[in-house]
Amino acid sequence: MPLKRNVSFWEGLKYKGGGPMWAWILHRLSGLGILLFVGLHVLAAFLTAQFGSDAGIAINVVYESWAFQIIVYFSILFHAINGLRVIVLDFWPALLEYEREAIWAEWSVIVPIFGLATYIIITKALGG
Amino acid sequence: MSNQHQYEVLVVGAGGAGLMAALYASRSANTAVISKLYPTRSHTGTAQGGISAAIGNYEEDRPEWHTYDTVKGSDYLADQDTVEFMCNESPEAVYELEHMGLPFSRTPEGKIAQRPFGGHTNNETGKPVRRACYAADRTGHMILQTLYQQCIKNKVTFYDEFQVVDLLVVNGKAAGVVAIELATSEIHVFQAKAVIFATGGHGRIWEITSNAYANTGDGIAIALRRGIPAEDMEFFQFHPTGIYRLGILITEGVRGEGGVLINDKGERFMDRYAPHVKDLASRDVVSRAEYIEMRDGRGIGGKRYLYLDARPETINKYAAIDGRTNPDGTPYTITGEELLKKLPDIIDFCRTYLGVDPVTQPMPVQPTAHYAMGGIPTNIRTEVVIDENNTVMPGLYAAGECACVSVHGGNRLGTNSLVDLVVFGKHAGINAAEYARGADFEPLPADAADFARQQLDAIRHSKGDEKVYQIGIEMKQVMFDHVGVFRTEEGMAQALAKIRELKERFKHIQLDDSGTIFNTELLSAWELSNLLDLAEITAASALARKESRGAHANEDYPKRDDVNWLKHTLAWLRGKDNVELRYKPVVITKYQPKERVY
Amino acid sequence: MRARSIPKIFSFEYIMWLFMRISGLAMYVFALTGLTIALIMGARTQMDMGTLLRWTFFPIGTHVTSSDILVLEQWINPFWSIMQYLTIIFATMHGTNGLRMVIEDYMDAGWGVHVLRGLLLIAWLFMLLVAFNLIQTTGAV
Amino acid sequence: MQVTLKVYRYNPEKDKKPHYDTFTLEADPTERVLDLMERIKGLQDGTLTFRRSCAHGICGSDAMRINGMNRLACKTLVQDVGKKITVEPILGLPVIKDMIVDMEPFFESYRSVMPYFINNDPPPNGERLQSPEERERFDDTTKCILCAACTTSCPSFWANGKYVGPSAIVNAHRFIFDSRDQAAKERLEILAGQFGVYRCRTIFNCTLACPRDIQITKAIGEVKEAIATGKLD
Repeated sequence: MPLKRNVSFWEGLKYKGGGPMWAWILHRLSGLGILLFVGLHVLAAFLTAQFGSDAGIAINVVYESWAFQIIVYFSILFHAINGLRVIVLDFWPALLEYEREAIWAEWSVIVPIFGLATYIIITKALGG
Repeated sequence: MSNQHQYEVLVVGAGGAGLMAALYASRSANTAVISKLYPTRSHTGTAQGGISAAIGNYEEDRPEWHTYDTVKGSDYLADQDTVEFMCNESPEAVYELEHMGLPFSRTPEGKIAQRPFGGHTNNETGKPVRRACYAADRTGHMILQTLYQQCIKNKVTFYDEFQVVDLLVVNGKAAGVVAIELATSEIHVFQAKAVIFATGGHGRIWEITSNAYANTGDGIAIALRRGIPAEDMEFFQFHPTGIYRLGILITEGVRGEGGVLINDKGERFMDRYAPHVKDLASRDVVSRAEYIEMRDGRGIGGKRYLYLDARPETINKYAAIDGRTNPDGTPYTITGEELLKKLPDIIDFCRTYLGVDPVTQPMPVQPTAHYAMGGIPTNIRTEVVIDENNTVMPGLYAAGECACVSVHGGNRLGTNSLVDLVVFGKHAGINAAEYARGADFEPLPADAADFARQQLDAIRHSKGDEKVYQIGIEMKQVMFDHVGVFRTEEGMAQALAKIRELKERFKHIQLDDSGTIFNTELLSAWELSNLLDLAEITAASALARKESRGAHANEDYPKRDDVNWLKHTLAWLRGKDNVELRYKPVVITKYQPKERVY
Repeated sequence: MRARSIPKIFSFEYIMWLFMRISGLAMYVFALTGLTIALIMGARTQMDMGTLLRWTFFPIGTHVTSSDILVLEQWINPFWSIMQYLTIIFATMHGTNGLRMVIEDYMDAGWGVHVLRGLLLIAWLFMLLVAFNLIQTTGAV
Repeated sequence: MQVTLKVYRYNPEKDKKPHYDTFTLEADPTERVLDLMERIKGLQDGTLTFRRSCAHGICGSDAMRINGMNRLACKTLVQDVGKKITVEPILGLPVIKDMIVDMEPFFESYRSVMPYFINNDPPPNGERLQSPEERERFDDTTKCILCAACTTSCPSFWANGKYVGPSAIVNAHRFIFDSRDQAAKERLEILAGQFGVYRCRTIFNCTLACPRDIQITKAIGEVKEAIATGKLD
């Protein structure tokens, strides 16, 4: 009997696909993360506003924490910049030959912006 | 039983010839293709330079010139009626391929592009002519893919990864084949009205070879075991430009584009051996020249290789010396970029395997075993003939490298292998289907699969301390050393004795794998038994031929001898250590043998 | 060279693919507009990242008030109202469709896909209702 | 130099689960990984099973994962991958034995995109004309050898075997952009469907894996562009 064709999550992760593959994984994770974050947030706010539930307040405590802000901020920033790369390459397929360069360009935009933001968030958290 | 199949026409082998045959046969007969590889893995795919057709897209060219060049290239051993047929058919065949979608490279006018190749000349001026229709340097790849695509389009039935191990002959007619399914080791019996063998070559007999692992001459060996002779097996082409040590082919197209062979002294030595066409002489001539250079100590650094120099500056320098011109009369020049476009795969091979960039560095090359001129004897209708009187075995056809319709004689001209497989593959398909229309199935005996099963069981149950791999290596070495580019009586006798010793040792092999699922070790062993049989036939046929002709360069008889040896060898395998040799005349129509000068 | 062309093909997959890209670009427009105006309106002196994000992406009343600046009247106009509705529509569609793509990657054709799409449609509509309700009740529009 | 080769092993007649065997052998840095495997099969363990034929990257038999990445064993030199080499079968196709996977699903996808020339006009006496530029348009995708290295490197294909995969798209591209072909519309309609090009997330693994250096992601992008614009040039 041949083995089943299934590729496990870990086996897939171990594949050496390089930068673009990791960008895709991060894009999915950040996208799903944002969806979850926004979904819960809206739901909690709704419950608070309509029924005076405590859920909204409880969730807001987590959301206000500086560590969580860093994660959310990274997710949004990465998803946005990586999404822009995908859009540009999809609309101009001729540029796909420079996929590897595009990944480098992407990170060179993300790193300084995210670095600055993290610096601000952390100094603010420590100072305030 | 599910392991019994019936088709009107069976094609064994799915390379160029097999797929071409299948395409044509399936138009009017119930046809199946049996192949030990997925069709697109076939060795046709590695052909590089081009397929010749005198369509003259750049300059005047005629099928008669192609015919004469082929006959001359064959050292007058080719049957001239078949050569003429092939060369006349080739333009139509090439157009047909184009109509099937084959993506040929193009001339500025949008026609099929052509390039010069070894031995292709304008018969009036003696100058090289552009006759090889090409698709960059992957013409064979395109042919194989195109034919496979068309087979899919026409819903041809395929049995992929089925190894045919026996031919069934009933009442003197071909009645089917026996095959083993690689995935399960089950034996399948295929009944058929007509069988077409298109099983390819057997270059794996030699150590340095351009041939695939799969090229083990299965079809010829199967036929031999069923009492069918093999024709002209002593003629095996050594291609002058194989990558040093690996044997991977560097197309003659490189020299067609202007590349030259250089020895240790930096000389272009081919002008001493072939003053007119120089590096574009036919392959046997160039391979021998290389051997002489290396023997006389002019190999690079004294080693057994030479340089193939295709740097633009070298090409342009020698093109100027030769006075080579473009079709419009301007001097011929080439840039690195153009080279990259015309020979992308070659450049990739050199970068991958040698770390050499052909645009800036010369490529180390040596002769490499390349193509079997000999094979299963057939007539012009591709029907297999079984004796020197050309008696046909009804229902059995052969085409492509495994067949010897003898269009290549003593030495094949570059690009003619593709012409051969397209033209004769097509006609094998047409003729077999036509035969099947008027024929009945021969009843198969109950024990049809027994002979095949015996052969495999003998290998499976063999006990001893011999390794298949080791026997293979020893065979390849002795054949390369003694039945190679240059041969001596003593060496050939030695090789023959060694092969017989190896055949004896083969009876004591021991396999590790006793399984049934993809037992590739079992099949490799069976393939080696084929190679050993063919090596024996080759060495025996060569030892008997007391002359030098085409690819058979016998140092003890360095001259061609048309009085005694202008004839085809037929070799039968009769029991142990017994090769029976008989001869049949060469068909000569228009061109009387004369001295061959390039 | 003679130009070859065929009629355009509008398959569900193509439309969703195009939508993901267009909505992605739309989010850039909304976010950058929101961010710019938020900075003009005082965020530059109130550089709290969380606040900035809230302002950028969804400038509704509660978000604005939680930033300690009482500039509520500036936000009460139809422009912000339209921004809010468009943002919520694009964002939830982009997100829901993203989720659909991720799940469908692992699904075959058949009724399962339709059930999933139905469920996601319901979830999306629910999210829209909730968000609209929030805008209505807390948006101070 | 001495090389260790860690090999994925699975023999359905003996093993319940796959495992790894390690072989040690002397090798030259310029040898192919395939040469090493041949030598192991010939001298150390005859049960080691893999496909191979031409041994120089044209036939496409020996695609496998070498050190975690799809490559052809015959186009990977020891010096490219170092002294410790791991070979495993390609992902996403059922493993039959050792390196041998069931290729049928792969060829089924290939066949599903009409990978053959279609032109119903009666052909001229000679060739159909095509300018060098028109020929160049689809040159890249004519190089495909159907080795499956691209398709089996694609996470979308791992997730769902019904996705036609990069290789099938490449082979459709070869005809869609052939100026002589007439069935671009039919092919594009197939590729615009649920298991067509929109499963491509431009992950780029295919392009990195292609032993023929085909710009696969670009080819897929061009197919998407053709669907969107209807232009085939």
